[in-house]
Amino acid sequence: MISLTDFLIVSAVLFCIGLYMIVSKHNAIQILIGIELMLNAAILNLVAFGKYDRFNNGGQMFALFAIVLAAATTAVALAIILNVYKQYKTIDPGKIDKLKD
Amino acid sequence: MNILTLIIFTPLLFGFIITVLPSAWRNSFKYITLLATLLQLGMSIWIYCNFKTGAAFGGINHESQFQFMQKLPWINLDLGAMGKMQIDYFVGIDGISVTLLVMTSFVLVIAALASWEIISNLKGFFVLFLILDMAVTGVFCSLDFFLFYIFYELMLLPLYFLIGMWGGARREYAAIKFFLYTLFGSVFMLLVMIGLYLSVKDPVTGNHTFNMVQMMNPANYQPGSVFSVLSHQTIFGFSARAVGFVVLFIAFAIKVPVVPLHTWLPDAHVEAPTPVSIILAGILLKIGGYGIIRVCISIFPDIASADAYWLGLLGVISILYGAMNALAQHDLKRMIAYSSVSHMGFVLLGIASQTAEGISGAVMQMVSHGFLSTMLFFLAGVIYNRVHDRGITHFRGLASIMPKYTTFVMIAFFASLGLPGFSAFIGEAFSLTGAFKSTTVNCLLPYWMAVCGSVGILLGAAYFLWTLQRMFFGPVNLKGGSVWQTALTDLNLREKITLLPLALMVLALGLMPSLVFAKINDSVLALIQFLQVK
Amino acid sequence: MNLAQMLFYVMSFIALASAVFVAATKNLVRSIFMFFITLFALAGLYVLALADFVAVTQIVIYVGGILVLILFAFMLSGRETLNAMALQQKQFISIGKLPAFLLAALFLIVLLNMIIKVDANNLEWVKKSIESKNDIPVNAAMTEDIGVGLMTRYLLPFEAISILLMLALVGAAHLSRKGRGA
Amino acid sequence: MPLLAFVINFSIPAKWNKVSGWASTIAILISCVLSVFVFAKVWNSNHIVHQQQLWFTIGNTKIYTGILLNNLSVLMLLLVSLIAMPVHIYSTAYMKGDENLSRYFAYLSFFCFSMLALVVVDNLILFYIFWELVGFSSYLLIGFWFTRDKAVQANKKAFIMNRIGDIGLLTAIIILFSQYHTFDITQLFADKGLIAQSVIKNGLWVAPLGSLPSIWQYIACGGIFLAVAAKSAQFPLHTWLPDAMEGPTSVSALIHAATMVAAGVFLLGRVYPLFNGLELTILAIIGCFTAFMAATIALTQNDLKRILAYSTISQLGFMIMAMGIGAYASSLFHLVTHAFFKCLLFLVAGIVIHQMAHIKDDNAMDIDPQNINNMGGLRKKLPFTFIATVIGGLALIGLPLTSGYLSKDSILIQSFEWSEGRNGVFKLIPIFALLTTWLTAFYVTRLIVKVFFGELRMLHGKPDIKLHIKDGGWQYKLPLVLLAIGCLFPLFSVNPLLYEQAWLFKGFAINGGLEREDVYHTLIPAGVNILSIIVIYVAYTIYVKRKTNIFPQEGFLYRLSFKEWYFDKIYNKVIVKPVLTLSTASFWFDREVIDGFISLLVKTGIILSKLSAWVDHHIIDGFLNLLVAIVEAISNFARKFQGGKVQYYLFSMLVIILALFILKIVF
Repeated sequence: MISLTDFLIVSAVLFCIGLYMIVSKHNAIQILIGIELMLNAAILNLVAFGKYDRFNNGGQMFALFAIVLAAATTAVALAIILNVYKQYKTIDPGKIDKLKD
Repeated sequence: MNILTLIIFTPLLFGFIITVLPSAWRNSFKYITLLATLLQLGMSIWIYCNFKTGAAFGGINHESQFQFMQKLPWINLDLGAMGKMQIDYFVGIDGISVTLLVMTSFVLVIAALASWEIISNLKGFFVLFLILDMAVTGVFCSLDFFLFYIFYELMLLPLYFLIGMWGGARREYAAIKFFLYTLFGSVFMLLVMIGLYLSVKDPVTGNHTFNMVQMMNPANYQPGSVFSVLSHQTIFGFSARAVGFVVLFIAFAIKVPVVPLHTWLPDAHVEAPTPVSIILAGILLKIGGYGIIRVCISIFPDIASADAYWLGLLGVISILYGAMNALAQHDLKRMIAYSSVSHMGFVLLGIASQTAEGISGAVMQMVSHGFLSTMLFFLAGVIYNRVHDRGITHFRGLASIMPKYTTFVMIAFFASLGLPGFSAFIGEAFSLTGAFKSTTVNCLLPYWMAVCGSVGILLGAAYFLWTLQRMFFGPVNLKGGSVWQTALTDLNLREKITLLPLALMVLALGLMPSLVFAKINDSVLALIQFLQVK
Repeated sequence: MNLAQMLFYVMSFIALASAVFVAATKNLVRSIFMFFITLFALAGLYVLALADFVAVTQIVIYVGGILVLILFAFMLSGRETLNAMALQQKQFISIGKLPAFLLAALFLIVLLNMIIKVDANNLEWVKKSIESKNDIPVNAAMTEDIGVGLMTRYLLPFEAISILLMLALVGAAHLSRKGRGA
Repeated sequence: MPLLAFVINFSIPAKWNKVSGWASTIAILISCVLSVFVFAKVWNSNHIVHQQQLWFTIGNTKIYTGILLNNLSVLMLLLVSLIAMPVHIYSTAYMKGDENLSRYFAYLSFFCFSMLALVVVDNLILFYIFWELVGFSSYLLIGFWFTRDKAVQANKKAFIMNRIGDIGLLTAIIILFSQYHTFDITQLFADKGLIAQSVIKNGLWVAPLGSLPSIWQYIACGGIFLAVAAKSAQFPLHTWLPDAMEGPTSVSALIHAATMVAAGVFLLGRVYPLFNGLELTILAIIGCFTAFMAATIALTQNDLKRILAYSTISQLGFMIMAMGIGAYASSLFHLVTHAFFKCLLFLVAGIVIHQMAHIKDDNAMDIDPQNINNMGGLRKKLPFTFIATVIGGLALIGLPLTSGYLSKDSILIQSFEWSEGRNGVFKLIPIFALLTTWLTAFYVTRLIVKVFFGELRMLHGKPDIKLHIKDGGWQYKLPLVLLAIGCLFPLFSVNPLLYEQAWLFKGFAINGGLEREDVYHTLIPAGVNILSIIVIYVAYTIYVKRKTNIFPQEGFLYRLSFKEWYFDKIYNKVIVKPVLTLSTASFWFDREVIDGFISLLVKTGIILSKLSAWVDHHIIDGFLNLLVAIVEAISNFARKFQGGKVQYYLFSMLVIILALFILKIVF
């Protein structure tokens, strides 16, 4: 049987990879991918724990919701990124600093 | 209406008048300023004449012995369990203040006359000038530490703008340097001030007080408070009173300035416009010296005697180091600025000696240097106005072109290098005498300090004479050629009117030092007595 | 070691390796495609966690929806955008990224530390659910349960999320509309 | 009454803004008359005038200002005004045509004022004030022609050297003040004054009011010596005096020959009780050395005024030496006589130079009017000047019938007496002094011969130049006559051969010295004079090269004519050459080593000051700038978090979360 810990470890690694991408990348799309990775890590945790909730099926339900939400955010985020690009000719969030003093 | 209050706030009134006048009348501003300063001078002379002398008017640590006092409750907050907060509007003068007050108002008149050359943004300049005027006068009169501090801080801001907006090429750098230096000092002063406030209680009302005179009395300290004489509190392992003294001393030493806290001075002096240089050199430096006498050693007499050796050492270093640096300068104003460092070293040395001769000499030197540096900077300003250059090596043989100017320069230079008959000699000689005597009287300073100090006089002769030789004597040879030759006209009437009273003052003080000594003597004696009692 | 475990390790290896590749590669297009693989492998892991419906949804929405959306957005947005977006000259670990890397590594350490400390297999409620047969048996068909659950117990979140989805749809459409403003 | 006189004395010369030079001349005349009056009143009357009034109070010390008249000060007073008067008269002619005439007289009057005040003041602070004012006015006068570079350099040098002395004096005064708590000269130096009551005991300098380590007594004496050396141009600090000759010649006559340089000796006279035996011996040695050195240097100089300057130094050395050996009275006596004859010589030199300059201007020649090699034969052109020069020169040599004889021989005699009681090295002092006298004779003769005898050497180069030179008007002649009278014996003593009879001497010699004690008193004058005459003759022959001239001792010389030639050769080889070398060497030493040392000091000072400026700029300022930079870096670092970069926000947020986690785990 696959133990719960194994899932958690995999999801932790995935989470950290996503985190790394978010912090380090200079490309908004890659940052978005990083966010997705982190979401997926979370979903994996939900699913893994959901195994022990047969009657309410909470884990799986929320996994589904999270997937749907991810889809929605991605769509909006992409639209924003495209707009930003039109405006600033870059998608490096570090360079969009018009509000800076 | 108290005369001191009047003298402090007259400039503010005139400043207000200038503020409300339309800019179209800008040509009248300088006359208004001049009028204000003259009025002030008149009042200070009145004070001087009516100032009573005698052992009963020593001042220093007896509140009743101050003259022209005014004491009004100013901020009185009832803090409930914390007691009452008591800040007074408390002004008054003793012998040491009165001479400096007269000197200050005199110098301010000169500075106002020197402001003729300012051409841009007259309104701002004169308003700031008058605010500054008020602040410096206030510093010399206030006896409440809080009031003192307010005036002290109030000087900085106008000065910062005056240097920063009307100054020379590197004015911003100079202004910010000046500002940071002095602010650094005063921030610490604030801490000590609050510490003192919390330690001292007014014996009459039982409140904490900022009254400086009461701070001098050890009996007024609350037992167990930070700065109490008896409780030997410590801060970071040092005695709290020593820390307080050192911090206050640093604050004033920056003003004086004492090596190694002096580097703001050459920059600020060089970059400032002439009237501001005059105020800086003539008055600001004296505030440092005055503060050391009035605040540092009066409130912490025990520490002052313990650390006198170091004060004296700093004084000697300032004398020699300033003179050495002056010798190496190529810029006239910078040379004068370093000579100020050197001359103010005598003040410190005299104060450190804690003898009657030394402190009298120090006060004399302050007064004399007030006049002399005013004169020197005014003279440097004259030449800078003409050709916008101050390089010593860029001029040669000026005596042939500008004989009257040269005469005044020679008077100023020789007076500064301590030629007898001029005031600086009296100041320097008695500072040194005091320093020398201190070994036999109270064993504070070793003999060699006085001897080293006298070497400073020799160096003083060297750099002034060298400058004189290079700039004024010899065949005419100017860097700017014939353009300069036509530009370098001799003194005009206004300049002569300005310089003549200064030269006369310097001479008068040299011939009749009793003008100063008679007024300060009782205070000095009271101070010495107070210091010896501890 | 049985087959399930073997599969688990293979799948998780694929998922992690491809995720690392996603993070490391310079080429944006490649990283997107690798992300594709990661998502597939994750779907496999969901299956192993006895959540077959979630796995299917994952494939349908993520792989079919999100990724395609990204790719479309990426490819539809003109040549220069493409070039600019694809431009990735940074190395995987450069000095500039060192703080990020350190941060991620520390996070990983912290998380692993937590996981080991918690010892998920022996949690109180997990044990209880095993005792009370609340855990999902290997051969259970969960799709039906989920459907019923959505319509009964989770109706409110379900509706809320559908409204949210619609809002997102409208918003995205508005944002990416060409023409005035934008 | 004397007080009133001095008020007038002080005020009148201060009229220095008057344009006319006559105003100051009249002023000095009045002060001259007044001082004669005062002199007559005070001299030897055992009546010491001491009046004072409160000047100012400092602490508990009251400082008085006042005057003190005793024999010493009235003598100096008389001397100064007597010398100043002819010089003033002379100056009106000499400086005629200079555009800054009024400035010149202003300075000159200012000098007279400070000098007169210097000799009468009664406390050390005032003394110091006027001491320095004297130096200052001399500075002004040396640099009178301020467009000349050399003059300006010379006056700077003079002032700075004097300043070194001043500092010595100031230190000494301060030491005395802290020891005795008074500046009053009478209280300090009177017969039963404070100095007399203090002794050095067990390494302590015990005085009635306290004690200091004895080292400070030495330092005080050292300081006073430094002051004396600077003012009176003694050995280590003498180099300014020759350079000071850049000033107008009349100024040199007044200041650098007669009065100011004598101030040093005067100071010694005032503070004489302070010195103890050892210090006096040192004084004597230095004085003797200076005298000898300066005399040897004077032998080879070609510049007229420099010769006189070195001879002044040499004579001052004599005075200091006399002070050192205890011949207090002789020293002051010599001071007075020297003032007269040296002033006379300078004025003569002024005339000669003036005339030479005339020749130069008339003929547009490129020569140095002060170089004696260009002169010669002026005896016929300037007969009056010649006579005056001879009188002055003889007085300087110290031949009988002149005043110089009286004073110089008294010094020599006393020096021999002094060395009698001692042994070894001390014997050298009178011998060197004797030698110096002969050297003096030599160079004076050389000077006179070169200037006045023979023919005008300029003519060799250009035979056709015009010569319109003459003695000059009465403004020139009157001072010369006055001073020449002062050089002769009757003014000082009835008996031209015995110094003991001089009334001046009696005024000072309180203890002994009046009896003709031993053989020295007859032997020395005779020996010295005979040898001097021989030296004069030798010198004369060297420079005139046996041109037949009327000379008083011709008969005596004629008998030795054969030997004379022989002498000449030996003299040249054995004495002149080594002496020349020696003098060149000592001149070199003077130039290179002493001047070099001083310029090295100056250089070191400049380097030091540059260094400190550098330190100031880089290290202290640098430290400040470093502080600023650190603050700036910190604030920039902080600013980055608000830089509008989303990822930084995120990053820092995550870092903080991580930190919380870690904290949670660890604790």
